[in-house]
Amino acid sequence: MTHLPTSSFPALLVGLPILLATLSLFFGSKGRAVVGLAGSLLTTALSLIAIAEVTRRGTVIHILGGWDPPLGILLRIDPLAAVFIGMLALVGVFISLYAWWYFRVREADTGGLPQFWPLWLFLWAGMNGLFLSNDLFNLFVTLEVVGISAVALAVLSGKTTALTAGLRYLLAAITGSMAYLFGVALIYGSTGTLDISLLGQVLEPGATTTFALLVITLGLMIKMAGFPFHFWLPPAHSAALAPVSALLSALVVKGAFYILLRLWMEVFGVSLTYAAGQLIGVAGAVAVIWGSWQAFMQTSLKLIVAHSSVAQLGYLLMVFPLLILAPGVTTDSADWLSPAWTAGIYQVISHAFAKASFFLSAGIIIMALGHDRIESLRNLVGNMRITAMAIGLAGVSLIGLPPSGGFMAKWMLLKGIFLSGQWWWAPVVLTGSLLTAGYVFMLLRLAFAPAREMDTFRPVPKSLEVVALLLAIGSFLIVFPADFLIQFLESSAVFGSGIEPIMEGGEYGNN
Amino acid sequence: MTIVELITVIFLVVGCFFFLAGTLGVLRFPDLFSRLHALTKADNLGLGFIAAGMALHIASPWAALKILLIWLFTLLASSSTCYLIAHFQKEQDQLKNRKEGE
Amino acid sequence: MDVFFIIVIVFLLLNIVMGLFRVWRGPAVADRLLTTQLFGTTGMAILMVLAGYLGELTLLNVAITFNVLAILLVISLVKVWKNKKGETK
Amino acid sequence: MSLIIDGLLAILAIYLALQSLLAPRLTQSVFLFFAFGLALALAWIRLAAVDVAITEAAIAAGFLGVLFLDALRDFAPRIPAKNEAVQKQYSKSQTKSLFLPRLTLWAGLGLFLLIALEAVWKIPEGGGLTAAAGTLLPESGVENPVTAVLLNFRAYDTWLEMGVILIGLLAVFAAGGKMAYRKPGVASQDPLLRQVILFFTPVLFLFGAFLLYIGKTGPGGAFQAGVLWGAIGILLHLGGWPFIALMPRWLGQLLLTVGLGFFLVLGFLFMAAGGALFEYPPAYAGILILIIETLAAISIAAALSAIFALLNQIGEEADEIESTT
Amino acid sequence: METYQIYSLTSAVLFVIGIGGVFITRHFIKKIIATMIMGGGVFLSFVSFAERDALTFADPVPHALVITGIVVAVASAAFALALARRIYQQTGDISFSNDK
Repeated sequence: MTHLPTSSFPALLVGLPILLATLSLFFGSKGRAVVGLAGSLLTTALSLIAIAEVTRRGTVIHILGGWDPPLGILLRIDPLAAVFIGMLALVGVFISLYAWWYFRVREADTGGLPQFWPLWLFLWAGMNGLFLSNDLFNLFVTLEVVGISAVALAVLSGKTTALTAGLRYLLAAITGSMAYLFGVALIYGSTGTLDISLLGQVLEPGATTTFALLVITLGLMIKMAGFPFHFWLPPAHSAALAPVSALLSALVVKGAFYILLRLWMEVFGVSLTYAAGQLIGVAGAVAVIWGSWQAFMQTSLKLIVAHSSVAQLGYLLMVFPLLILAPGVTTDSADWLSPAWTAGIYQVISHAFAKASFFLSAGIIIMALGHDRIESLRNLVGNMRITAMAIGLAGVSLIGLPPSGGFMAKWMLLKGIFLSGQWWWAPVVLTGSLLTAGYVFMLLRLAFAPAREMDTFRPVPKSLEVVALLLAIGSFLIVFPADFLIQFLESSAVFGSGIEPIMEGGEYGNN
Repeated sequence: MTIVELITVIFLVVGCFFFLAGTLGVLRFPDLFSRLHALTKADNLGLGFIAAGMALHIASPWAALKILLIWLFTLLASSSTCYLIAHFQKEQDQLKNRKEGE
Repeated sequence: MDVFFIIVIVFLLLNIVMGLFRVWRGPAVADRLLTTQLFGTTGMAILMVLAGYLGELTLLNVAITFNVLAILLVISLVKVWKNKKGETK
Repeated sequence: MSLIIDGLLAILAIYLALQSLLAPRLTQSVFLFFAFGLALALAWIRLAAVDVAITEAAIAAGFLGVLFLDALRDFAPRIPAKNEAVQKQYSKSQTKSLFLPRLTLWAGLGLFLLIALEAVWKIPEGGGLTAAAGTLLPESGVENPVTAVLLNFRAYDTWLEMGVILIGLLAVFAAGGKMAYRKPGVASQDPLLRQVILFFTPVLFLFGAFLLYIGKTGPGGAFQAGVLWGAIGILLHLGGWPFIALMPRWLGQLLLTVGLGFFLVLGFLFMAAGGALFEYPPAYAGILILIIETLAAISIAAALSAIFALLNQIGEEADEIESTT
Repeated sequence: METYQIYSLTSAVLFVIGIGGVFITRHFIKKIIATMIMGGGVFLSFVSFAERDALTFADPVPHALVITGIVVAVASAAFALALARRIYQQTGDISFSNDK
């Protein structure tokens, strides 16, 4: 990996947000907001320039301290990382803009919450570091940066529900990272390296590797709220302040998914079996059905959106069984790999846009009504046309109706499912979509229904509504550069790869 | 076995004896104050003997100085500990008695 | 000589194990704190013997660290639990 | 023969871990957990990890101990009196849980334990990075390999981790809500307590500085020194001189951020000069690492004492609420 | 049986005790202690492998990783304690109420 062109962008992408976060600590709450917003814009600009660099030069690396791995740490931006960084930057900058107005409006009752901006910049830097890192232990440190700042953001409001949900979230996060770290310890002990690219070459199958795979998957599943470890997500995401809910649900959980995807595809190929893929697929399928059903049963808007996150994350897990080939199938003959990867990437991006928009809209409604019980959404269209539109568009993207990014994701997933012959996942995808349609149309029906009792809608700044709407529109716009995006991703080594498990009785069985 | 080793062994055995005495005191004495007594006196003596034995064994002036420092700090810390805990417990007891008297 | 050191270390470790009984029994929080002091002193003795046994003089630094921080717990107990009912039952 | 020590330590550690979770009283749990920390510190020494042992001693015996003890006063004294209903419900629900789910749970844990044991038993010899670190050690500017890894080979991890400490402080602030933190303390009345605190302050400072300096050649370094210096802040806070709360705001912020900030700015400067982030010219590496370590220790100390002060404040508030009701 | 094996087996036991404790115990503080025990197990495994790979000195990389890890774990434990104490202060709850 060290022969690739070097660039300073990886270092800057982590360093700049942390520098700005540190700087912002010297100001009061107003100054922090200015530094925070400026920092968000700067980081976004930097991310986009870095992505442009990757499209021009291909994968770029940065060898920290000049020490080659395995002793040193290497940061790299390959097309896959670039796409995730781009998603983070685009969604992040909209959330920053929203937060800027949100805290200005609510300054009276929240005191401007001076902790928000430095923590958000730290979180951003941690996410960037996570996408860039090529080192197992460094991934643990970035996971902790992300985890602690995410929980701290989630409890900002100081309400009892937020604190309780936050503690549950924090304990789950610590447990998850410790489980992950145990796997890292075993891998380091058995190979003497922490670098992901080197591990892909030297890792041998055996009882130790299998157990390391088990605990690492367990830890990351806890962190990304995969079924059955989803218990912390709905309370934590629904009790947080609106901009925080948006960034937790749209961005933070994707970090753990990204690591899981990378490690399964690049490191643990030697230990994975067809059954492992099916098992995680079942977890995903249960999450889709359970999450959608729970969302359908809720009566407050934020809880609906939070449970919907559990379901949408389930779709991500359902990509894994497609990537692990049945015994006897080779990567070249498997033509469903590319659709499956596309489905995964599009699910990540479209969910980020749609869910951010959904949570921001929920925040607007809470601001206007003072609560978020859905029976008060009657005549939303009459009172807040833009927000109603944002909810509608984001909902359509979540269901997966054309021409949204969500449609692209679900359609590609179905294509992959049928091409691979694993037809048993198809009913799950369809049922999930139906249930999603159920709660989205329930919301829209209420929004169009005439007002029965007079709910007073307090005025809310138009800029907030516009930001939410722009994010919802974004979840449609991402479909247009699809060809370019897939072409770009295909220059990444990992995209479109599959795992050919070694059959029982071979090397694996004897160990 | 040289004479230095013999002295080391004797010091360590005596030190262990005092440690045992201290622990037994902590376990067997009836109330906090006498337990404090056992702990802070006997154990420090034991530590002193072991420190002396090891200083002889290591036989380097720098290490001997460090060991001496450790022992002196421990003496200081545990005598303050003894006082502070005893004082604390007395206040607690008084508080409890007052509450029960009410 | 090495065997003798090992015996001493094992003896001191068993001392700690015996001290655990007091942590279990209490009854007051001060009693339990007392045993952490006991562990601290015994631990320091073990460290000294290990330093001689392994010939690793840097272990004395570990002992000093224990030493200077042991007082911290006591002071925090005394200051923090002041005017508290404490655990008596 | 020396395996007896290891076996005894291992059994002790496992016993303490189990008991600290199973003990019926919270105070028992917490103090058994302190003892667990001591057992671990001895285990580090048996495994020739003196750097780790100093860190564990400083953290477990010092900082975490104080934090847990401070937290205990919230929970321990009032549980029987105030929350009898909760307690009853608590014990009831414990007995109510069914036999079968419990059996599956324990069987699952047992199975998990077995495969974990198999995994560590059968672990292949990876060889580690000892040789690689050994060859590059002369270029790192320090002689202690652990310091070389922490501050040079893997400086990025260390830098991010200082970020984590700062985030931890911000997080405790966030959890604390809008509390009045800047209360002037009341200096302690007890003469002996004052003397003890005044005596141990310079001792802690000097020993911290010693560990910081010795970290170049032997076990010690920024973290150990940072925790020891942080203990000064905690001692002074407990003695009624909360100097962190009393110092001007900008100075406190400077102390908190100087380690992280300087580390990064220096890295950026050398990156602008054409190297990579955190790449130091070997000739100056030694002195640069010492400066970075000093500033890092200051920041860690400031962050740890501020975390303690904030947590202590939460307890004080709880006391006030209790005394008014 | 080598020295490192005793400790690496211990580390696995501690890890399992910790992970079980997080799910089984109820009291907030005990859950926090359980996560710290889990961490202790993980760090013990790192250091035991470092001892196995020793040449003239033990493998310094795991030692450095463990020092980093300990500090990270302490930062999260401090935060968890702050949350637990605030919850108790506001509601009087010592455990998650809907745990079954």
